[in-house]
Amino acid sequence: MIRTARLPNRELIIVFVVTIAVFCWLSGSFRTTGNLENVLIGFSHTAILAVGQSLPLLLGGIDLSVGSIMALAGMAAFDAYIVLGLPGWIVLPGALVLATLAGAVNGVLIAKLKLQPFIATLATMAAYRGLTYAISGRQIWPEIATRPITDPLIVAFDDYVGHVPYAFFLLLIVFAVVQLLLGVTKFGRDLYTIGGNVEAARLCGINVDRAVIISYSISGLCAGFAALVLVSRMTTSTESLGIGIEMSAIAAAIIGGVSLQGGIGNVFGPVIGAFLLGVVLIGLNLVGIPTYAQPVLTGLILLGAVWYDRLLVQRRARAILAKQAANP
Amino acid sequence: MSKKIPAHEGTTGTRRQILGGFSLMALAAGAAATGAVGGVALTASSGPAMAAPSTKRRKMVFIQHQPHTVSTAWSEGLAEVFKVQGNIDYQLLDGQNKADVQISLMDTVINDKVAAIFLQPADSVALAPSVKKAARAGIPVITLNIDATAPHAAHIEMSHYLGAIEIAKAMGDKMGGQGKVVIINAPPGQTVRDARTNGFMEGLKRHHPGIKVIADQVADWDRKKAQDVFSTLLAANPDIGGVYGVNDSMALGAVDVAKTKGIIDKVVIFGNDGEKDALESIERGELAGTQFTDVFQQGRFAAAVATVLATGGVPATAFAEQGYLLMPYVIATKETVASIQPSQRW
Amino acid sequence: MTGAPLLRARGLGKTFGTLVALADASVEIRAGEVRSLVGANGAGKSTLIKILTGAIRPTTGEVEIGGEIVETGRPAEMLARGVACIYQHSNLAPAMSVLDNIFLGRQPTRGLGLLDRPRQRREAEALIARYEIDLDLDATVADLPTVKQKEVEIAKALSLDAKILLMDEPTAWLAHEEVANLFRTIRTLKRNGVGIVYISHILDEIFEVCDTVTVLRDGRVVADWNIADITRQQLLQKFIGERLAADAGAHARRSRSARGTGTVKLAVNHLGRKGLFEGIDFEVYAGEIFCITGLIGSKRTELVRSIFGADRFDSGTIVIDGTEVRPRNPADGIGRGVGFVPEDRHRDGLMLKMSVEQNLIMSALGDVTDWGLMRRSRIADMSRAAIADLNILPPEPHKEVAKLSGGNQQKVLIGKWLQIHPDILLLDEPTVGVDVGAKAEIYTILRKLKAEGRAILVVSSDMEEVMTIADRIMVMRSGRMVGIWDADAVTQQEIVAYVGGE
Amino acid sequence: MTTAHFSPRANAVLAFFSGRLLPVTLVAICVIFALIEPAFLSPENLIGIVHQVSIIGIMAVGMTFVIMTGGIDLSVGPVMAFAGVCAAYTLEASGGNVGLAALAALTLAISIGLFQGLCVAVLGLPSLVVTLAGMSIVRGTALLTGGPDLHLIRGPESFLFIGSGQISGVPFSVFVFAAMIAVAIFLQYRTVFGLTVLAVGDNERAAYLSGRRVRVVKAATYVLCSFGAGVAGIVLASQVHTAASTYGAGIELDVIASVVIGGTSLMGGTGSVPRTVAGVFLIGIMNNGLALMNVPIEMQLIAKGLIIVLALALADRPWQFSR
Repeated sequence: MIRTARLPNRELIIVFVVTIAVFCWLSGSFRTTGNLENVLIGFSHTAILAVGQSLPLLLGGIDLSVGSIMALAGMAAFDAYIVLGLPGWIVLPGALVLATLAGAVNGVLIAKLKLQPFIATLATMAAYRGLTYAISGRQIWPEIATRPITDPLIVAFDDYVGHVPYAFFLLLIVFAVVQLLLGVTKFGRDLYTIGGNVEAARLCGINVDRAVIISYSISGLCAGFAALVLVSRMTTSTESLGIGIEMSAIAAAIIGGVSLQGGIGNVFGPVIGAFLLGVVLIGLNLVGIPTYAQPVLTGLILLGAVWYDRLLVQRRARAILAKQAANP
Repeated sequence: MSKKIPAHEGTTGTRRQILGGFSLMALAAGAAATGAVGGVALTASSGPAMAAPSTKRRKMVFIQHQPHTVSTAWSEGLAEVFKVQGNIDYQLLDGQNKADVQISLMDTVINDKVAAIFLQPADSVALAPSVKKAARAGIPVITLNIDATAPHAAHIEMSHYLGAIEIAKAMGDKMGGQGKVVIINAPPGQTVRDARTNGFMEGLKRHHPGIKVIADQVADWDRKKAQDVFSTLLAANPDIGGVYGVNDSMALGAVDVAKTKGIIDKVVIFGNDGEKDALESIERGELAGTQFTDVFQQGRFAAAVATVLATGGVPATAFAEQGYLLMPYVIATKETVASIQPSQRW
Repeated sequence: MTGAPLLRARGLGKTFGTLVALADASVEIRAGEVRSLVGANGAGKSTLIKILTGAIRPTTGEVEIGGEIVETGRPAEMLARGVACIYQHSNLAPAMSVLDNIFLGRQPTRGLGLLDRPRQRREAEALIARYEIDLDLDATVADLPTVKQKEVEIAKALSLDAKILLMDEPTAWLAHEEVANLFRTIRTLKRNGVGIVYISHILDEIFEVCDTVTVLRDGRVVADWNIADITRQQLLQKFIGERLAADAGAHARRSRSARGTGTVKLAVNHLGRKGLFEGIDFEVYAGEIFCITGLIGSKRTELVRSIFGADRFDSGTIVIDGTEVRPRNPADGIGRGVGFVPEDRHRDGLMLKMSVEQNLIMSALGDVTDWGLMRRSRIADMSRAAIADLNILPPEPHKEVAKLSGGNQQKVLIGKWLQIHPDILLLDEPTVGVDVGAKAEIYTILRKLKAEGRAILVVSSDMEEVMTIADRIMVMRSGRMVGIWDADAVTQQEIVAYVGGE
Repeated sequence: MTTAHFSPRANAVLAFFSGRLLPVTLVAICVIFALIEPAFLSPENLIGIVHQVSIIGIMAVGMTFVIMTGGIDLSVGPVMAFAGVCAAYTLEASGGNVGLAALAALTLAISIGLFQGLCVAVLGLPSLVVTLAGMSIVRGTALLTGGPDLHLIRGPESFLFIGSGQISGVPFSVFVFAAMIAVAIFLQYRTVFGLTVLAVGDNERAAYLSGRRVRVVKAATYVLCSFGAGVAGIVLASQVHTAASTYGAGIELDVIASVVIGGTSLMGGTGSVPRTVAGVFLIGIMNNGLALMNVPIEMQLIAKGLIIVLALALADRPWQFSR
C-alpha cells in the first residue's frame, strides 16, 4: 500500500515549502497568521474538489461536471433555506445527497452507456448548469435574491477554531476518509486495478461498473462539500457558482501526481497541489505582481512542475534499468 | 432586482443635483461632471481631508469582476487621481469572473492592511461577508456599479435598473408603442444582468404595455454569439421591431446582423454601458441608443472618496450609513450623443 | 489417473453478428486431468476460454460445474466456482505491488471491505514458498522484467486454489528453465486434483504435459483423444489439414546454406551498450538465415533494436555492405535497407485500428507517394500484391487489422517490412503466438527471401523453430555471445545446453 | 461485457446504422426542428447555421488532428484571442495592410503551437497539462500586451470582408471554413502526414519503429491546431470589428466537444475530419434550433446535455462485437 499509494510526495512537498519560503521572504503580509487563515479557508474547497477529482482520474477518467454540480447543490441549498425555509440540518444533507446523485448519474452514463468520461461529464456539465438555472430561486423570485442565508449550521464553515477554519477540518475529514478508502479497503485496491488495467480488473471479477459509479458519486459528493463551503462563505449561492473550477481541481490533482492515464496517484498530492496553486495566487498578489502577469507565471510553474516530474520518472526508469543490468 | 435609492427614486432626468462635499472631490479629480450622493458621514469629513496630503505611502487595490472595458476605464480613472496624489500604491486585481476568487482576494488584501478597497462584486450577497470582514478590519470598501448587501463606505453606480427602464421607454417611443422586441441577454448568475433585465421589463410594462417581448436568449456578453442569436431569431421572426442588448457588445452584434440584412432602419437596437464603439455606432445612425456614463469619472470619484476616507480619520466602523453616489447617466441617442465629450469616451 | 468430471460444457455456440466463432462445442474437464486444447488461430479456442472465464456469454449451450448449471457471462461467478485463467497477455495492474497483483480483485478483508494486509502477506508468502517462485512481494509490477511479471500471473492464478485452471499459451513468453518449472507446478496441481486446460501451439509441450487433447476446427470439436493413443503426425493432420502437415515436417532439414552467397551483408564488431550487452561480434551473409537464441532476458531484443537504430549503442561498430553506419533512428535503418519485425506485434508492430492496407504501406511510404502525396493506385497495387503473396486472410485490404487472426496479423507485420525490399531483415520471435499452419507459411516466406539473396537475422527462443530454419546459430547469455555454430554441425540438445550455460 | 442479442436481420439493420448514426441523428434533429418551426429550413437560416458554426468549425478541424494522435489542445481560445489582437495591432501599425496583419497573426499562432507541440513531442509532457499551462500563459500574455480593452477595427474594408462580407449571398467566412475542411481532408486522406497522424494515435511505438517521424508529426498537429485558432481569430476579429484578449473563454470545450461528438476518440487512433464536421453541425444545429424556438437557456442546456448523451450512447454502442 505504501508503495502504490506512495504517501508523501517528497518532491512536491519540497516545491511547496520552497514556494512558501520565497513568498515569506518577499512579503511581510505573507508571513502572518492572517495569511495562513486566508490560504486555509480560501483553498480548502479547491482541495476538496481535487480529492474528489482524483477518483475519476485514478480510473483513467475525468469529471468536468464538478463546477456545475457545485452550482446545482448550492442553488438547491439556497432554495431549500430561503424559499422553503427548511432548517440547516435538512438543507445540508439534502444538498449533499443531490450532489452525490448528480455524480452517480455521471457514473451510470460512463459505466452503463459506455460513454467516454470526457464527453459524458461535458454533457452533464451543460445539463446541470441548465438545471441550476431552472431551479434558481433567484430568478423566479428576484425579490428574495439578496436575502442572505443565516442558519448557523449552514454558515458554520466560515468560522474558525483558533486560526484554523472549519472548512479545513472538513477537508481533513474528506481527505482522511478517501485516503483510507484508497489505502486500506478492497474498494481502493479495485480502483487502482481498474485504472491500471481495466481488462484485468474485469477478468478477476471486480465489479467495474459499480466502482465507476461509486467513484463518480464520491466526486459529486466532494463537489457538494465544496459548494457548501462556498455557500457558507458567501451566505448565498449564485447560478454561476463553480464555472471553470474543474480546471483548477484537475490541475491540482495532476500537480499532486495523479496520472491522467489512471492507476497512479494518491489524494495527499492533490491537496498539496490545490494549496500550492492557492499560495501562488495569494503570494503573487501580495508581492505586487501585476494581475495579468500572474496567469503567465502560474502557467510557467505548472509547466515546470510537470517537466520536473517527467525528469524524475526518467531518472527512475534509468535506475531500474541499471539495477536490472547489475543484477540480471 | 430593485435597489433602494434614497430620495432619487422616480427622477428620470439625465442631470442630477450634487451635494456640496463632492464637488470638491470632483474638482480635485479634474472633472466637471456632476454626481449625486446620499449619506451623511462622507460629506462631513470630506473637505479638510483633501487639504492635508500625507507623505505616508498607502496601498489601495481595485478588485475587478473580470477583464473588461468598463473596469479598465475605472482603473484608469483611479490611477489618474492616485498619480496626481503621488503617495498611493495602486494595484489592480482580477476576480476572474468568479465570486470565490474575489472572496479570496478580499481576504488577501485585508490581511495586507490596504488603505482602501475598490470592489466590483460578482454578486451583491456573495461578497457581503468579505465586505463585513473589511469593515471589521477598519478598511473602507467602495463598491463600483454593483452594491454589496453589507454596509460599507460608499457605493458608486450608474443605476442599471433605472437606466434600463429609460431604455425601454426610449425604445418604445421610437417603435411607436407597439411591436415585437427581443432581449439578447447574459447568462444568469450576475447581478448586473438581473438589474438590467428586470428594469427593461418594468419599463415596458410602465410605459409601453403594447410592446411584446417575444424572445429572451443568452449570448454570453459576446458580440459574435449575439450575431448568431439575432440572425437565428430573425429567421423565425422577420418582423422584430426592437432589440435590447444587455451590454453594448451584444447590441452591436445585433447591429452587425441588421446591417448585413439591410434592415437597420427597421429595427430599433439599444445597448447598455456606453462604450466608445457604441457611441460611434449611434452617431452613424445604426445603434439607436445606449445608457452612457463617464466611467473614467466614476473611477476618479471613487479615488477621491477613498482618499478622503483613508486620510480623513473616518473610522470604517462609523459607516452606519453608507454613502451612495449615483453617477449621472445619459440615454445616448442620435439626439443626445453629441453632448458626450471625446475625453469622456472610453 | 483422472477423477470425477469438474466441468461440463455442452453445445456451446457463439456468434458475433454474422460471424460464427464457436458452434456446438462440448468439452469435459476432470479432476487431475491436463487437457490440451488445440486448433489453428480462429478455430474458436479463445472464444471457448472466454466463455469459461465468464468474459463473454455464449449464444447457445450451457456450462455445468460441480453438477450445477452456472450463469455464464459473469467473471465473478466463474471465479467463485474455482475457474481461473492465465492469459497470454498481461493481466496485471502495472502500478501496483506484486502482493496486490497476486490477490487482484480478491484481497482478503476483515469485514466492511477493510483490507487484511497481514493475512494477505502471510498467504502470499506461503504460496510463493510452496511453488518455489522467487518474487519480491513489495516490488512494483511495472518495475519488473517480463519474466517476473509472468510469474506474478502464475502466482495470481495459483493463489485462487483453483479447481479448474485455464492456461492460454502460458509458455509463450517463458524461457526453458521456467517452462520446466511450470511443468513441475502443473504436475503438482494435477496431483492435487486440479483440472487444467492447456492451450499451446508447441507440440512438444502438449506431448510432454497433457493427458488428453481436444481439437477445434472452424468452431467445432473435431477430435477428442487421449494423448497416449495418438502420434504427432495424426494430431497435426487433424488440425491443420493433411498437406500442410506433410510440409511442416519435410522442410526441416532441407536447403541449409550457411554463409549464403558468401557476401557479408551485415557485420557487427564488438558492439556494446552499457548495462545491456557487450562484445558482440558476428556477420550475416546475403542468402542465409542467422538465428540468435538464448533465454528471455539475454538481451537479444536489445541487441537487434540497436542494430536497427531504434536504440543507441555505446561501443563497437556496425558495418553494412562494407560501410560503417550509426543508425540514429528507425528511419535511418530503413533508409539503409534494414527491416525489423518486433517481438510484440500488438505493442510495437501493428496499428490495430487501422486497415491491412494502411499497415502494409507504413514503412514504404516513399514508394507509394510523390512529394508526400499518396498515390492511390500504387497503394492498391502494393497491398493487393502483398495480400496475395502472403496469403493474408481474409484478402480484404480495408479490413481492420484487429479483426484478423494472430497468424494473419503476423503476416501483415512481416508483409509491411517486405514492402521496403530489405537487404537485411531482422525478426524478433517471428512466430510467437502463431498457430502451426501460419508458422509453416512464415517459414516458407523466410526461405523465399533467403533464396532471393537477402540477409535474415531471426531472434527466437523456440528450439524447434531455430533448428528448422537456421543456417547458423548464435547463442547469447546475459548480454554476451556464447558462440556461433553452423546448424548442421550442432544438435538441439547441445544448443539447449549452451543456452542454459551448462 | 454483455452483448446485445438480436436476430440476424436486426443485426444487419443495426450494422448499417452503427457508424452512420451521427448523420442519421443529424437528419432526425433537423426533421424535428423543421416540424416545430418551419423557418428552420429557410435558406436564410440554413446559410446562417453554416455561418454561425464556421469559427468553431475552423478550430475543430485543426483540433481533430491533435485528438487523433491521442492529445488534446486546451489553449485554442486564448490563441484565437491573441491572434485577433495581433491582427488588430498590425493593421493599425501598418496602416491597414491586411496581408501583413494575417501573416503576423498566423505567425504568432503557429509559434505558440510549435512551442506547445515541442513540449509534448520532444519533452514528452502530457498534452493536457502543457496546453492547460499554455492556456494560462497565452491569455496572460495577451492581456499584458493588449490589455483587457476592446480594440476596434474600423477598416480596411478588405479585412472586414473576411468575416462580414458575402459572395452571392453566402458569407465569406463560410468559404474560409470550407477551404479549411478541404485542406484538412486532403491532408488526412492524401498525405503521408495524415496517415502518420492516425498511426501515432493508434500505436506510437509501432509508428516509430516503422520509420515514421513521430515527434515531427506530433508537434505538427499542435501547429496545425494553433493555425486553425489563428485563422478563427482573424475571422472573428473581422466579424465583430473588434479584437480583445478576453475573447474565446471556454470555447475550447465547444471545439473539443464537436470533435468528440463526431466520433473521434480522445484515446487517439480513430476519427476523421468529415466526422468532426458532422459534430460541428450537430452542435450548431442544436444551438440554432433551440434559439429559433426561443427555448429558455436552462432548457437549452439540459436539452444539449441530453442530446449529446443520447447521440453518443447510441453511436458508441458495441452493436456487433463485444470488446
